[in-house]
Amino acid sequence: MLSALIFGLPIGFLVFSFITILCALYVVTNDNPVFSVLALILTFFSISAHYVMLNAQFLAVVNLIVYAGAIMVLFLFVLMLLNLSKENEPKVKYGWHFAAVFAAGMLLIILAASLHKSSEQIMRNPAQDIGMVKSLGKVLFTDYLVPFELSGILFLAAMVGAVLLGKRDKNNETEAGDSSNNPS
Amino acid sequence: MNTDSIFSSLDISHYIYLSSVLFCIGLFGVLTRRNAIVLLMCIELMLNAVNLLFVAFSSYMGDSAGQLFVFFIMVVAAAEAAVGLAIIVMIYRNVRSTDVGLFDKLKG
Amino acid sequence: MELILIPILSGLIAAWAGKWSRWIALLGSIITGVLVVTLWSQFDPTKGFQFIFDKPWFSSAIHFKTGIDGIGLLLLLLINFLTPVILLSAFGKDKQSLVFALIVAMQGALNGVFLALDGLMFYIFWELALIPIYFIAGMWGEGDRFKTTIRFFIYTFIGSLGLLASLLYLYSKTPDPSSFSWEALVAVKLSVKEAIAVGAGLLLAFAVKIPILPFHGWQPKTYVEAPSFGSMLLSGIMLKMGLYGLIRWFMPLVPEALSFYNPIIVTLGIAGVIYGAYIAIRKKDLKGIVAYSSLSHVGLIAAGIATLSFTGLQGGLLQMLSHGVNAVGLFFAIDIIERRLHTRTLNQLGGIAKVAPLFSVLFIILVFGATAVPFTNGFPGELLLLKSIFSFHAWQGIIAGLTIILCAVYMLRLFQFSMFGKANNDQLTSFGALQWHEALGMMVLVLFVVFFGLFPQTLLDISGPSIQQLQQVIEQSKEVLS
Amino acid sequence: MKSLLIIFLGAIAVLFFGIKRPERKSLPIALLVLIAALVFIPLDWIAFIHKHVPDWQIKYVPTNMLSWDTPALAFSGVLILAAIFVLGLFSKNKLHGADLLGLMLFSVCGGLLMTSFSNLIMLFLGIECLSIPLYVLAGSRKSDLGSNEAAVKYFLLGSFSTAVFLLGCAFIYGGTGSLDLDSLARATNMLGHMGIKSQLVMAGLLILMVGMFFKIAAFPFHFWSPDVYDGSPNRATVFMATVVKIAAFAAFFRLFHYAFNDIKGWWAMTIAVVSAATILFGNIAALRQQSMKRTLAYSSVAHAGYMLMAILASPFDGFWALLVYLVAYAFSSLSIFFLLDRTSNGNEGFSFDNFNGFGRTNKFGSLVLVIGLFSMAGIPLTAGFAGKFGLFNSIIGTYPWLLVIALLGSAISIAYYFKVFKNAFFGGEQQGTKLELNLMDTVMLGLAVLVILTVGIWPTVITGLQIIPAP
Amino acid sequence: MSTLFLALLLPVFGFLFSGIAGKHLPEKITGWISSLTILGSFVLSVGIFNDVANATSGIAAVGFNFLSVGDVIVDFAIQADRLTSIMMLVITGIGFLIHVYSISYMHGDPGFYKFFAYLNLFVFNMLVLVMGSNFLMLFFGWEGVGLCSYLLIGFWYENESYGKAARKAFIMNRIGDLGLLIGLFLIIANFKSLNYTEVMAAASTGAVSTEIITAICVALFVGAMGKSAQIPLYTWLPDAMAGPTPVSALIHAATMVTAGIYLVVRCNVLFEMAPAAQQLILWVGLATSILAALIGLKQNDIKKVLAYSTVSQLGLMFIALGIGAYSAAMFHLITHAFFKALLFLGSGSVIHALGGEQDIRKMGGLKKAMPITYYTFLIGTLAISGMPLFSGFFSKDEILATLFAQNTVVWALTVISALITGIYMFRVFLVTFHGGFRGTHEQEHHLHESPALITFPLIVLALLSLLGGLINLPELFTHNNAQWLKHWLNPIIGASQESLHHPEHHTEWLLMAIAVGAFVVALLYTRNKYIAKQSIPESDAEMTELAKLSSNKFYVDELYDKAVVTTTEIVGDTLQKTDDGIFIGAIGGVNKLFGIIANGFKFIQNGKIHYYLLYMVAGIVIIMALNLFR
Repeated sequence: MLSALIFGLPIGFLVFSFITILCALYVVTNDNPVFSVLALILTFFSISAHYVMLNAQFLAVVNLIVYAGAIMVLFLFVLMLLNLSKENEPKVKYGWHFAAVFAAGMLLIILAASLHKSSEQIMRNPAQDIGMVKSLGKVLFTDYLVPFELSGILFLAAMVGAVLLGKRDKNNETEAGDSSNNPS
Repeated sequence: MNTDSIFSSLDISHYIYLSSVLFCIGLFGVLTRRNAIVLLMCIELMLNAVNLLFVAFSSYMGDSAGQLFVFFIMVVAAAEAAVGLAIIVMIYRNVRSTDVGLFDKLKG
Repeated sequence: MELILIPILSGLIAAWAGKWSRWIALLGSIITGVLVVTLWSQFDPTKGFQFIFDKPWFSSAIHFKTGIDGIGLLLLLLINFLTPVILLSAFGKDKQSLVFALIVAMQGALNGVFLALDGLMFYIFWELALIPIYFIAGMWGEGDRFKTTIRFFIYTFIGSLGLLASLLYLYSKTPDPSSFSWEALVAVKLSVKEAIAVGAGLLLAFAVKIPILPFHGWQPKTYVEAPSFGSMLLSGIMLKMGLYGLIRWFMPLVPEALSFYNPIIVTLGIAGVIYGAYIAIRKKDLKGIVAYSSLSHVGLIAAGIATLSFTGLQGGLLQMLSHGVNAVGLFFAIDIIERRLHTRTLNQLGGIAKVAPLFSVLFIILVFGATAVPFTNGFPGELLLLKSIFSFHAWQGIIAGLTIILCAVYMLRLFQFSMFGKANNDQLTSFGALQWHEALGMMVLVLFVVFFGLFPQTLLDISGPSIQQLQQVIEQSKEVLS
Repeated sequence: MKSLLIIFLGAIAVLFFGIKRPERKSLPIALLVLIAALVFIPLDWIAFIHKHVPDWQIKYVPTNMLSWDTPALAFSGVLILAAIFVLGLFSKNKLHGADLLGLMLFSVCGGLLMTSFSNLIMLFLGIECLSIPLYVLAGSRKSDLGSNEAAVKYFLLGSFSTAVFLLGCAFIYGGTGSLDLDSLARATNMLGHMGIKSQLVMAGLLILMVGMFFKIAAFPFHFWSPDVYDGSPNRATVFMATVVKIAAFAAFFRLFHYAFNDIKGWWAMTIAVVSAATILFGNIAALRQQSMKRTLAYSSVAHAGYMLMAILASPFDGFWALLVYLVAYAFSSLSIFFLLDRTSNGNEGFSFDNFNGFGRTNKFGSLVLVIGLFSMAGIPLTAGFAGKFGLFNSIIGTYPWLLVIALLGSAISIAYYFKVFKNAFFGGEQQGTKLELNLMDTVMLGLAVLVILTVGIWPTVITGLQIIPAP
Repeated sequence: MSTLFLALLLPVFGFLFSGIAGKHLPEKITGWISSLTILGSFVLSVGIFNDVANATSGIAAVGFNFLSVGDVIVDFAIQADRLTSIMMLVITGIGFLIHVYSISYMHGDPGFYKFFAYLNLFVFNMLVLVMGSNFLMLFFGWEGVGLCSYLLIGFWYENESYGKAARKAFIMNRIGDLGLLIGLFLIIANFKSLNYTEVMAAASTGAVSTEIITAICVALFVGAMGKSAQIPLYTWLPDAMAGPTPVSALIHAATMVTAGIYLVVRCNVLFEMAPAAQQLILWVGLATSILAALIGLKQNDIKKVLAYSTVSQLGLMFIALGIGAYSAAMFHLITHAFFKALLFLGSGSVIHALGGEQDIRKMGGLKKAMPITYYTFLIGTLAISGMPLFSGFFSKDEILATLFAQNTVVWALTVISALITGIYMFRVFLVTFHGGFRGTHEQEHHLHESPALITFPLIVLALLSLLGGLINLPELFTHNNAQWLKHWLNPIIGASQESLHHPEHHTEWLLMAIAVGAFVVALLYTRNKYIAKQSIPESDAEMTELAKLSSNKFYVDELYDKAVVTTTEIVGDTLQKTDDGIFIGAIGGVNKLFGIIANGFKFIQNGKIHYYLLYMVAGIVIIMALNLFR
């Protein structure tokens, strides 16, 4: 049964799913944040592989560039900046792990149990080349122009915010945004 | 590679399972890790699970909206990560730690 | 309409008017009173609701609809008669302008309660009437006044929420176009179970306000700790809201449940009569005595009203007026004593009759009024109430009748220990005569006590036809269901 | 759309203008921008009405992403108005740079997206556009640990909820094949009529709902809100309490009423239960708070519980009730927070003692306090009552038990709202803080009180507006 | 008709005049004007008496409609029939004398004007009581006289024990009033009217069952018990002696306390239909009569003795009513009014002379100093003890004679009661007026006969006591004018009297002889004890057990105190505690409960992000589990 379940699947899916899950587990269990980042990058790579298998080449690339390239580098950069390479994260209690496993497991079971027959309900229309850069780009700049523009606002806001928070004030008492007159 | 070939032998529910597993792994990480940066990473993992699901649905149904949503999720995730890291850096300056467990003064 | 607006406006003006606020408030209050009297002169008891004013308000379903019948008119007369007296009682120069503002604002809100013919409007004014008294009790009260006022407020607020829930439920049952008007709500037919549930909500509001026995927890402390004019407002006027609600809203709205609720109300009312009386007998604080006596009296009124007989309703109405006047009078007298002697405890008083003969005469007439001695206003109402309860159930009537004994016990105790006997207070010599506003207020009350003790029928004639119509309404809606 | 554009451009302008200038200087620009945006709301409204397209949507843009129908315009108007009051009342003198103003304007942009989205992508972008500046605002007092903590909590929990929300979106997408409100409505309509119980849609719906619960801070997803409200600077707090709440509820309402109305049976009971739990939790938890700011935070949780009722109601009733309630809630929160802000000398916490003897020193201030608190508590003739009444009225027929709980909650809430009166009016003889109000404060507070009273006495000013009813 | 109202309202005028203007006028003017109003009333009463004599049905006057609610339709209406007119004469006549007496007696009291105001108010209320043409009017007067009694007992209000006595009187009266009120309700419920004529007419048709009429009668009798001080509601009357003596004479001897008798006579039609109620009256009356007489034996306060004697005599009247001898009861009521008023006023004269001393042990030998008081008091004593040919002799004899024919046992007991009456009355008389003076020197020095204003009423009343018997002489003595009162009252009680049969003449002579014998025994015994042996009543210490029991009024007061007052206090305190604890504390308790929950919530909200996350996940899980696996 189990073997049928596993070996009935395409080999690519199996392999990359395996890598994905393994790396993801490594991310959440490893003590060293730097290794976590690296494992996460690996996860992203395998997810990109999934994308490719799903014929979503554009997203596969974007995923690599944005996530693995930009975001993760940012993470690494911050880790290095703060010199957080290892062992400054206190261990949580064993009981807490159990609770977390239980909670996450319950959610997983519920999701899996509730969705096991869901594929029958989905209109299947496997198709074409929607995931290609060309077609996706076309949609993005016509139908999805507004959100695309608006994500610009988002970025601007995020940038301003990040700068605001990140910059070191000359005097330590900025009290930005509060009414208080006296230093806290 | 052709999606036909993938879905000819592969049910969409496998992707649902995979994404769910990934999401729950991320969730587990969120629940157990105390380093803010790692927490953020776990959240990114959860987002990726969602992305994978979107793409799978999108391909399965031949609808581009899902993939575009994923694109926007990525964009937003980047912005969010930037702000989040800025916040983490800021708190690190104040408490010399990124341990979120230290922040329990506001309560009750 | 103007009955509501004039007091509230004069209250607003008075709040900012500094030293003139007393006069502005009194003027506004008296003008309103005069308006009510003009209404009375044009009033025709045989017709139903009159002077209807009806404009859409909150929405098309919720109108600003006012009108009076005999029942409402009587209570309007009471309020607009008592409020100037209460203002007079507070007329000392030491009071802040806000006192007078709140008192007249209260008058306006209460007028709204008794004028309202729209369910939601009734509720709104019902709530509004709570606000001034809350501040009065809180700002000028004594003792642990915050605790007391918040207890008072929450009790009554829970009650009014019950009212709101029930009104809303009835409203949702009105046929399209749905309406909150009294007639529409009365016309709603409910199953007995629904009616009991809806009735529970309504009754909660009214029982708390009245207060009927197990819902009276707020009352004694509030009366005792509120300033005297606050106690007057509470006992003289506010209680009547609950009783009025019982007559006007509870009975006609859920006639289906009356056979379930009426025996309960009668029993609880009578229990309250005995309960309040026994505690009043043992109280040492003058205001405490009057507070529990109020519990006792209104228990009787509620029981009488719940008999749903013509006698009971008329008697209840009459007794509402009498109790209003008497309670205000008693608190007035207590206030006069307290202001001079700075105490209200029975065993620190005594011998006042010797230094203040006029005061003692006025006081004793009020005491007799409260004791329901013949030829005072308390008597006819109590007679009718007891009669109706007796007809309702003979033994209950007899138990309720104990009130005439117990009431005598505590009222005479109140009067004798404070006014007669040896003087126990060194400030007694400086008791002095009544100030003009005190004397005026007391005398007006005493006149009322004596006049309507002799001619209660003048009042009863106003409300008689209206009560008959109300009974018909109740009977009809009962019939339709069965 | 025009409002959105104006605010977006205005935000950039404010940012540029504000470089190296005190924030005070750029405030007028920000206010002007907001007012200009506000002016376009009624203009758009009239335009919308007169075009009178029988369908509720008018597409300003061909791409079916935003739809500025009348409900959207109404919520947007309230939102912008609230933002104006936040900026106007909580203006700061000594700060450098207009960054925070700019961020707030960006956040308002996000809010506007949330009121007018017609695609889940837009909703997502709106939520993020609203939230990301807020994470920053919450942490804007950089050296203050409380502010830091608020920022971290808000950010981490917010991101987490975003992930949850997206998971919901993904399932919905899988179940219906669409992200667009119209198509969603069609799909759910079909599901509803055919009686198919799609597990994917159901799961997605619930997870989506959880995401929204987080945004509006409903039990048990509210845990962030008291802490974040408490730790954030006052201005950020009041911004969250007003603008964010308005936007979140507008979005919630829009999403569930437009897209999922036909499968109401799937989700209504959950919302009812959550609403009840939220009301009870918020009110009871607020009872024992020492800090008034926290009390208000919990009370805002409770208010969210009330407003959830609007989601349960029929679209028409629910809309008006929610709108009135939002107005009431926003304006009363604004005035109370303002007084709290001004009476907290320096920053020694926000205890109730701040108001000691307040009534003796400030006549106008106490009027504002009384009316604000009355409105919060739902006393008649204030807007709070009109809102509560509308909500109660809209659910009485379907969920009487919820009404009972809501009323119970109201009664509980009296206990802590009126605690302020104890300090302000019933206290001993001590002299309270003297409010120093400049002209603008006075005018704005006066306006707020006026709005509360007007809506309370005569709610038809709002409910009498002509709208094109939702389908 | 207008005379009726005038007679009724003249005292009101007196009341208002004394109450409002009296304070500022000299005592004489106030006193005389208010006395004259009563005199005017008396004169009018005489006129009415004349009118009534000619009309058998009585005359009526309707003032205004007092109440008409449902079946309670009551007019403020008065009437005068033969019974009323007799009562009016007694009330206003004695009332006038006592007013005159009071002018002197109350001289110099700071509350002089108040006293007269109250007295006038009392007369008014008493008139309302007897003149009312329906039960509610009766009730008005009934309560009103109770009220005045309260005011007058507590007239010297500085003394707290007086105040207590006043309260006791009022409250005990109110217990009776409740009974009366219940009777009223029963009447309304069953007869749909409160008018005497209508009720009596309806009752005689037999439309209402005997059980209900019995209930009505018992209820009315409870009222009468309270007002006329019968067991168990008699203890207030002796205490009521705290009031000024004229008050005791007027209210607590002559008029108010007889209201119960009046009520029963007025409702004789009803009582005749309820034999069970009559039996109750008979036995209660008998018990009261004997108990009060026994207590009277050992009292040393002159007014207390008289008070117990009043109770005893009222008991006697009720005995008469119990056997249906209404005219005999009325006869005794009238003669009793004369001689008891006389005795009280006489005692008042004595007390006045002694500067307030009321203990007979500290009196003695007053005969010389106060001859008029002495002789009038003697007449009173003889009258009450049943000295032949005095008024009391005839009225008692009438009762005893009728009684013998009905119930010999009761008769025998009543004779014993009469004997005891003679003993204690002579005891008081002899101890007070004979022997040597036992008071202080100062008192002896001041001893004097009272002024004319006091002695004049004494003389008038003495004459009445002497001759009062003439109004109802038994047939034994005269044939042409016998039983005048009985005939006079015939229209009212005629129907009830027919069943009553009198003993034969020779039996009657025998009975009379026995009564005289009892009188003589009493006279000789007391003469022997207090004149021959010169003994004075012993002090408390040297009493025997039985005497102690009597002297302490059989401890009934203490019993009541324990049973009622203490219980009330305990109940009141308990309820008070309950109230504070449960009802007032309820909100506190709820508050605490919510506080505990709130603290629980605070505990949950512990500030840790991970916990929050866990709660949220739990929330998601629960929501999904509940919804997806329904």
